[in-house]
Amino acid sequence: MTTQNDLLLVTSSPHIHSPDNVPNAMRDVLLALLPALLCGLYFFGLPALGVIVSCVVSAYVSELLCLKAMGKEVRITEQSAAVTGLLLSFCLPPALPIWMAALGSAFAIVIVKHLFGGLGQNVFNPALIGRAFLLASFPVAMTHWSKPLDGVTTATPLGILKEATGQPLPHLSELFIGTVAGSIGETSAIAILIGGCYLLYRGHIDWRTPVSFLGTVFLLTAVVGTIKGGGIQYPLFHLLSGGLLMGAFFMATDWVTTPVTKLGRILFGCGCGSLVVLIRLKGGYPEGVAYSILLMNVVTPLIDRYTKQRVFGGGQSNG
Amino acid sequence: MGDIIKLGLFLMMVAAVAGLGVGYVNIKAAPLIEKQILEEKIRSFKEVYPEGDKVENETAKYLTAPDKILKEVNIAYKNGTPAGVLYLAETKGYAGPVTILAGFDQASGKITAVKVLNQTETPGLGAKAKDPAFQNRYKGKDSAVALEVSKTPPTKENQIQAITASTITSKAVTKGVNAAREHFVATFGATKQVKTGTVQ
Amino acid sequence: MQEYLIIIVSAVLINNIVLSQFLGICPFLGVSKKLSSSLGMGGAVSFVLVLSGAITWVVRHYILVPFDIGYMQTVAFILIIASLVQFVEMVMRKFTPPLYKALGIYLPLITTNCAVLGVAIINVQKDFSFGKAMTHSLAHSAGFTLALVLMSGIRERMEDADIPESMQGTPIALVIAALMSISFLGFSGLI
Amino acid sequence: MSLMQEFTKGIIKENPLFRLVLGTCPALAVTTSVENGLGMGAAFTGVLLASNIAISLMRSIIPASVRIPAYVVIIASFVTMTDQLMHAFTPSLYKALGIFIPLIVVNCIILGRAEAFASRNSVLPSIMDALGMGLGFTIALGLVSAFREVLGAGSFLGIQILPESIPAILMILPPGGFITLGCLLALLNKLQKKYAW
Amino acid sequence: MSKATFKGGIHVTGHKELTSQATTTVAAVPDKLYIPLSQHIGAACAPLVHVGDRVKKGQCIGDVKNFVSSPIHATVSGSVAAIEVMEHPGGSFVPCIVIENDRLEEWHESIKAHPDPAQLSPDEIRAIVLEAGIVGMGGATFPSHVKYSPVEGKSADTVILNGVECEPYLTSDHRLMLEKSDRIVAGLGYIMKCVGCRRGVIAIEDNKMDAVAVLQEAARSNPAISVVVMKEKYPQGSEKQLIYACTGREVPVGGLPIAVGVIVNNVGTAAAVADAVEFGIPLIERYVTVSGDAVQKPTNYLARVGTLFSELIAQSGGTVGEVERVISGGPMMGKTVFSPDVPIVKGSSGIVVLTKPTGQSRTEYPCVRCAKCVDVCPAFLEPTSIVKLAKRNKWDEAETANVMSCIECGSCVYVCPAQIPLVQYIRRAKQAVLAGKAKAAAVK
Amino acid sequence: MLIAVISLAVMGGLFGIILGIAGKKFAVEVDPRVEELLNFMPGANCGACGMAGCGAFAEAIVAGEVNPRLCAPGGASLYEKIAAIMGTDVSSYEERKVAQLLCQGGFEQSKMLYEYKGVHDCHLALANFKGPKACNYGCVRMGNCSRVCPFGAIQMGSDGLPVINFYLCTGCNKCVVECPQQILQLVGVSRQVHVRCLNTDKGKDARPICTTACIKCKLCEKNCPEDAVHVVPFGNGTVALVDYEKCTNCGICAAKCPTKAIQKNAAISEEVLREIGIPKDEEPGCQSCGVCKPL
Repeated sequence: MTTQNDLLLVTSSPHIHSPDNVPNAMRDVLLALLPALLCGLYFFGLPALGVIVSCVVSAYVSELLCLKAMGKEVRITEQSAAVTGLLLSFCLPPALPIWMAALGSAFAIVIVKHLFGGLGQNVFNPALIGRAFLLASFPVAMTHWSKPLDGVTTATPLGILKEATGQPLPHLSELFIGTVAGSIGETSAIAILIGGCYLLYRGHIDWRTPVSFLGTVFLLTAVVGTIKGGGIQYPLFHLLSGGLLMGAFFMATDWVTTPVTKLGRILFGCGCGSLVVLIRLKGGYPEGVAYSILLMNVVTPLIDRYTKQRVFGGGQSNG
Repeated sequence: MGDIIKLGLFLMMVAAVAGLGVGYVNIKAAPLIEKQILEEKIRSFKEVYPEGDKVENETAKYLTAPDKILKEVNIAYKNGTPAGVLYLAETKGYAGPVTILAGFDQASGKITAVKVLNQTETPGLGAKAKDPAFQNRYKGKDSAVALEVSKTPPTKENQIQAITASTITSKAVTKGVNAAREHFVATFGATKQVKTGTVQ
Repeated sequence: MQEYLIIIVSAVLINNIVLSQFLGICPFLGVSKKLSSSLGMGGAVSFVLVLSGAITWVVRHYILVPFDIGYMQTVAFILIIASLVQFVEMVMRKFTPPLYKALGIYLPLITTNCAVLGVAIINVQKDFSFGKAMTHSLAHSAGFTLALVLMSGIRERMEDADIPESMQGTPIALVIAALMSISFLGFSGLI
Repeated sequence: MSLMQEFTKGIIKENPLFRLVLGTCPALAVTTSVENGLGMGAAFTGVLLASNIAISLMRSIIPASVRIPAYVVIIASFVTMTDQLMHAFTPSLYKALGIFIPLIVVNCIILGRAEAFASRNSVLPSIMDALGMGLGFTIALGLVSAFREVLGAGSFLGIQILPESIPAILMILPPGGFITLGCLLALLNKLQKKYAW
Repeated sequence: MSKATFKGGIHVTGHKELTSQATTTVAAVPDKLYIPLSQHIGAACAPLVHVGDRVKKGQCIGDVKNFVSSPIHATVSGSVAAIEVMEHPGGSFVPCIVIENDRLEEWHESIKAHPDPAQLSPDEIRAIVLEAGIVGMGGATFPSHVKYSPVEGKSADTVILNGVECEPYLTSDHRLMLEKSDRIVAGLGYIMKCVGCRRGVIAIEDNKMDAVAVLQEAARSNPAISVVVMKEKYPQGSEKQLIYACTGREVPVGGLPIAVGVIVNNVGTAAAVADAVEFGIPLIERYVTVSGDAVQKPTNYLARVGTLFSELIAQSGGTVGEVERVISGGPMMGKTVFSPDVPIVKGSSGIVVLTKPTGQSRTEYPCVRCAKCVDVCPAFLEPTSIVKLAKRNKWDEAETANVMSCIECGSCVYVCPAQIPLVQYIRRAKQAVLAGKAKAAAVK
Repeated sequence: MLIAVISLAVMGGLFGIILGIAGKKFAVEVDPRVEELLNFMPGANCGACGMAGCGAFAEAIVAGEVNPRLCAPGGASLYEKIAAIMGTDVSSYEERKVAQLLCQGGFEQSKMLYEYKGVHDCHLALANFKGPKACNYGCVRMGNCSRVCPFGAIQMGSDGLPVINFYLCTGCNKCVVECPQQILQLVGVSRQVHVRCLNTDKGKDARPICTTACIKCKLCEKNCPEDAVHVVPFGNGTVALVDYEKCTNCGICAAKCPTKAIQKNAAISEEVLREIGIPKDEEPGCQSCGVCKPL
């Protein structure tokens, strides 16, 4: 019997689909990261470029190798590996040796993503684990910060705050524009805000996560600020410094590793915020965004489990 | 009922034999262990104050009230006269307590040596406090001025360069040394010589 | 008060018994597949851990130390724990069958759970007072339950994940534990 | 099963750590350096050997209902002896292994062998079994610790072989233990599938 | 004026401009009509005619056996050519009465106008509705007389006429509302009388403001009837979501609208009720949209039940491009047929013919947990979690996750960036849960 | 030293007595045979026996409530062991059964009605016009049987039909229950001749849609020397069926069948089946440390 080519397609409804798909979404995230990328390149120059390129290339190569090794379909159009690589490079210091950056990126893709089954199935944010891995492995190199534009070794604003070394704290406007020491992609608040707003506009992220995250940090630091007598400056300083904005807009909103319910996202954001403040003020590290989000990643399955929505027509409304 | 007694007796016998064995080994091993501990202690005393020939624990005499940091005060004797003071101090480091031994020379009023005895700091970072390279930074510092930690190579005499990326550990060690230093200055300062007649 | 707080925070978060002290790994890997069973195991371990913490403290302070036989501590402690577990199991089975059904199957595993003996020995090493020893035991059992519950949440989610064949089972559980442990590094230096 | 087989089975086929996934606690905790790993393996083998012999000898007189407490007491006394001997003769190793020496008591391998093997076999096979299992465990610990020491500290048996800036400290921190063991297990799973021993 | 709506849902490109502006064409009646014996939810009809019999237009040719059932009528006069099993737009094979059209259009004797419809009692109206074979014309085809029958302990206070028509491409209700507004209002009056309630609501989406104006005008005479403007959002026309939007009441899980005192009918049903009550005409023709990017001239038709899809498509100038699928109903909830030679039934609101989509291939990705499905679900479910359970055959857990509350609106699939056919998995889970329940009941 | 011995001995004795008393006082009877049986169970917890798992099944056997034969995966070797433990007779146990697919409508053989797109699930595909194949009786080829098989015995072949590995198949009945078309049946392993078509339509309707359909020509019936195969009423029509009680595996009907709807397969040796045994559940729930054994 010959193959029949003239058959109609019978399938299940719905028969139309939004133009949304995974590759498009990844491309939007890359677009949203562009302002921060440009700022990073402008402020930190060639070394930053090296770190970024090595992260992205290493992520891409690891992804391809993993897919090959596991006999999975290789989809070139899908850029999630590039997103991971780029996000990781954004939270690394510009002067990091590029082999370390590449190693961290490979670790993120292989251990955190593909051992768990690949796209959509990882429990932890790969970029953040990559950063935590590098920080624990190469603490000296990972805490070597340089000044924007001239590359002189210095401390980050949060480092100055934590160590109380007597150095003057940078002005808020500097934090806003990004002319302070820090990771490649996180210094410029304005660039990140532009990217974040783009993602919000495109509907790829839910406003609940960044708002509850930043709101919690603001509230808690405002209370501490009032006690310490720092005024409004203090919470604003915390909001703008370190990787907080980057974390709130790009890491805590990662689809795969955060809760799926609306209430869950609010809890997730609040949890991240509280942990950031706890680590920054009481912990051993000056910066706690990465760890706070990772810790909430651990709790995410439980949050999902206990924040199930009330079904339509199923009794009293609570969300 | 008989069964129960039998079970009890059996377990009792096993326990007794086990106790016998352990006890026997203990009798044989205990002196060795004690010797080990003693030798270890003497070795560290020697390292911190090499010139002494006898060390006495005189904590009870010099620390009348329990101190938050200082745990032991040992006096090193040279030819029967007190020559140095060895402090055992414990401070809070990054991951847990850091125990140090600090030696002071009474004649010069200088730190003879500092040794980190116990710590649970991060390997590769704070754990480097055990490296001689770091401990030697305290050698020969004057006891008169408070020591402070600097992240960059020291520019002043009383500065100690921190271990890279481990300021907290460095500060913990320095804090212990400073506590010992203060006690040393207050008790054995140049004006107050060690009271004679304390030698037993 | 602050000392107690430090003991609690340290035991639950910083030096989590599973993720950083490596005690009780076997049940952590074995019983963390389902949330319900990990709650059961956590409950059973907490119960035995606190009870044995109390008894070992008493035995040490009123038998071992007065008679100067501190070196017998391991033998004495494990004897206490093994008997305690068996005794509790039998009592539960007889009098509270529902509770036994829920917790009982985990009880025998606890004898070889090094967390129980480990905590008892740490209590001795740190020379805790009775109150502190109890706080410490409680905090560690809370830390154990926390790690177990978090782990089981993740593993339930991983049930339908497309994990490479050779990674399935224990290997992926170990990798999850590693990543959890990395995350918990964030707490280091706290207090 | 011949005596030789009793010995070899513990090394590969029934390797306690890699195949049965027992004794994971010490395998993660003390494997920060090869020296510690091998030391632990030796102490473990000693205790296993002694307890296997003792239990095999007593197997006919132990009443079933107090079997477990009896085994535990026997094992615990051997552990205490080992503990004291190590304290006396190898103080630095004793310090490094710390709490994990007394915790050999609750290493499920020892109780497991007592229950599954020594209580059913005569002395000679029990000795072979203990030696095989001990060696298997020691090799496994050695393997794990070799990976961790080389990658995490850049040294092997204390000898520096990599420049100081290269090793990833994470490997000798707790997460490194989990990762190393997890990956080794996966690797062995894969090899097993391939060569099916 | 604030516009009523519900929580969740999606915005879909309507493509309604293709057909919404042109007046409805009366479709040519074909030579052969195929009338399926089952055009409603419930038991199939038993044929009352034999091959070779002559039938007249409006003659009852299939009778009901059960309460939940509805009779069928000949839609032309002619002779019965065959009774054969045929493809049915609902996705099954159903016996059909094939009538050879004699083009006489001779009405059956029983069809006559009622002298004074205003005097009819509720029970009489219900009997007429049953005889006229009226079913829900929005697509669910639930027999209307059943809906109007009193349920013990419950009474309706509101009748909502569903003129929302949220499915893309479809404009048949829109045209009906513009062209037969008086019939709709009259029908609503009879329905309200039949179920004994005083409030009638006609719900229309804000993309059909012309229909709103026309109906407001038509309803002016009856103060009990109001027109409510709804926000344009899919699935606004879903019964439970519509009730919530109009009245703020939530139909309980597993319950019917009557549980909250509401009866919902399609506007087409109301018009059919008016025709049946006043003129005695059974349901033999309906408004059908023929649209889609593969149709040459998208048009609205007034077509006889039993006309083949292919006939209407041919009347619209045939197809253009490579036809990939023919959908009975709208593209969100409609069903594909394997051949366009399938008859129009009482519930056929539209025929949508689509070409192969161009551009990016619709490959399925693993779920990336973006939770867009959770955000849009109008039933407040977690489609992604249910699908994960369904993939592992965990039917019990799927039931606890409220899989039975799914209305299969397809919003989740529409937004899913990973292109996962979530609704299909959910349908499978529902099937399995029902099968499990049936099995459990059988054991008892 | 003496104190050590005494105190430890006292403690040992004390605990021994307490445990002894407790053991007596709080004793709960457990039949040792349950444990013993459990050692021989396949441990797949497949539920073929209708119990909550192997443990529940073992308890039920000891209680004499169930027939050991219900454990399909265990096979004859298990029945023998159960018989040995329970002291019953083994001879009454039936022949081991395996699943047979009664459809040969692969891509080559059967005509298609439409192209199906969507979730590969037989039930879902059937919801649309009884499946994409023109034949309404055959295999839907979506692989549900393969997915539910706990033993990995069913793989989907290149022609779209499931291929059953009889050495792995334990006859647990899961696929038979799952198959919506009921074209999987459990048949004794020694049976070699099967009518592999359940199309009950008349020959003239069946032939055009599948080249290997049963066309009710009755050639099999006429040629069978044992009167073991007949075209019998089935469902809404008729179809040829083998009476396995009478069939002698001669294969004449298979040779005569014009559409090859009847097939004769190579023999499967029960000895081999028994030796291969049943694969145990990979994940070791028990870590064999032994502590959990009852006192």
